[in-house]
Amino acid sequence: MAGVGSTGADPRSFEIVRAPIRADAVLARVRRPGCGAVVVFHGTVRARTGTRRVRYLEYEAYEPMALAQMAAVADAVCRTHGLEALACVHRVGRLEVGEDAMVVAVASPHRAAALAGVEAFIGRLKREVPIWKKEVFEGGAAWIGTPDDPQGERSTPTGAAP
Amino acid sequence: MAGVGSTGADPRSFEIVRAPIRADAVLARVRRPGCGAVVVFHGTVRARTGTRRVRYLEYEAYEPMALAQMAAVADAVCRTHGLEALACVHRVGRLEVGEDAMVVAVASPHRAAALAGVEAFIGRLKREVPIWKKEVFEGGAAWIGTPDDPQGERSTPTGAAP
Amino acid sequence: MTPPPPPMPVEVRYFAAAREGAGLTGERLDVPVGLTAGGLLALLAGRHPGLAPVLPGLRVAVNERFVPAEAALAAGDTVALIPPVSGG
Amino acid sequence: MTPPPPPMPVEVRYFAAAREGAGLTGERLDVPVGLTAGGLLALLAGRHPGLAPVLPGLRVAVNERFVPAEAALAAGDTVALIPPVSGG
Repeated sequence: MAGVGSTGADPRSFEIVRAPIRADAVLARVRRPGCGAVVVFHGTVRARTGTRRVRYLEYEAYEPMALAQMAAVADAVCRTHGLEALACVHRVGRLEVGEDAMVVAVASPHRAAALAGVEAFIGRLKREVPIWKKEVFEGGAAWIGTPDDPQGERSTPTGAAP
Repeated sequence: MAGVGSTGADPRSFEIVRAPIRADAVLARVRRPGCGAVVVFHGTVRARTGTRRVRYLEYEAYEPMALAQMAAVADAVCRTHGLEALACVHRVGRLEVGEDAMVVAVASPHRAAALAGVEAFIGRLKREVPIWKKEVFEGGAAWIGTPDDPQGERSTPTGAAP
Repeated sequence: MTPPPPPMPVEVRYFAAAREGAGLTGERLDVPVGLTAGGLLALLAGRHPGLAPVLPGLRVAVNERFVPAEAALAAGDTVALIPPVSGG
Repeated sequence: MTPPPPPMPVEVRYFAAAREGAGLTGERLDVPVGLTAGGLLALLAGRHPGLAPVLPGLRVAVNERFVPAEAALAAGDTVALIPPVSGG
């Protein structure tokens, strides 16, 4: 969790919450005087996936492991991309269409690094962080990424599959 | 300014302001039920550029042309990257270190498109939109990108240079 | 003939589709000493037939870290069944 | 011998380093009919020696669109001198 040229608050911050995410608070955690580029990414519940109309989503996390994995991924991504700060808040429980499931904020001296860092962090989060979503749609429900998910959107495990 | 599969509010929105930018208002302009990815980029006044310590910046715009160019660039970028909405607010006048000079928000069904679209929009804005910044530092001042700018950071004109 | 070693306690946690397949959020089990993560999965699949559709793509974490199937378990380990993740 | 055509009015606007070099935010000028954007720049450089350091990288916009140096001006055009931009 060591900072890269940080001043002030902890440059990495991770949280799993049950209430709506306050994006401005996530943003505030990463702002730094040396950083000319701040990027905030919102992962939001879509009204449809493929041809299915979504009623709502249920998110579930293995919380201590999810937080530890977020920290490990952020460490690697901040080092690779030269980010000075990264904060991620993920929500669990029932989420309605249009609500934010996740907000990630990063700060970097430069724009390209900030945008590439967000992409790298989320790409790895979607493979390595134990959080799951169940889509509840008209006429059924499915855990996304599992064999009962008729729409694909499979995750591609990078760890060992027994 | 035609929308791409939009519902509701105008999917493109551009503004030049003299007061602090309210990022949450920029975000609200792009949220769409079909969009699972929303990215907000903040271009912020850095405490130093190169070895120079920045006192403050002065931004200036050729306002009607800047707004027209933003709209033209956004049109092209939204089409190329499949973005459903894009909003950009740029501030002019005197800005202190840590303040936002620009906030860009985009919404897209997918993350990679949203991040790539932000990068493309800002890359073109920095070449094609008539907005200038003068850096006031300890012991002097310089218009960034002009020959009196000792730190480089030159713009690379893509239009015709007479 | 030496007596078999005493069984080894482990804590098993089920998440998402694995939780629904097992019908449990977790259980405490006594398993043979030297059992691997993969061996435990086979044992759990026999014990909870509802896990069968979840087995493809399942990963195992021990004490909050992903481990390969051949990793040996130790007494007191917390073993989590991790179906394909889909956060973000 | 036909008399020369009457001069043509244009509005010139100066921004950023060009504004400081010219010492003006804008002016209204009568210029020869058929003058190009590049010709106007040369004329302005003579009129405002302070523009000299700004000329490298300068672009011209007519009626809020970038134009090439060889573009002919028309009566009533608004011509803006655009130093290298640095927004964002």
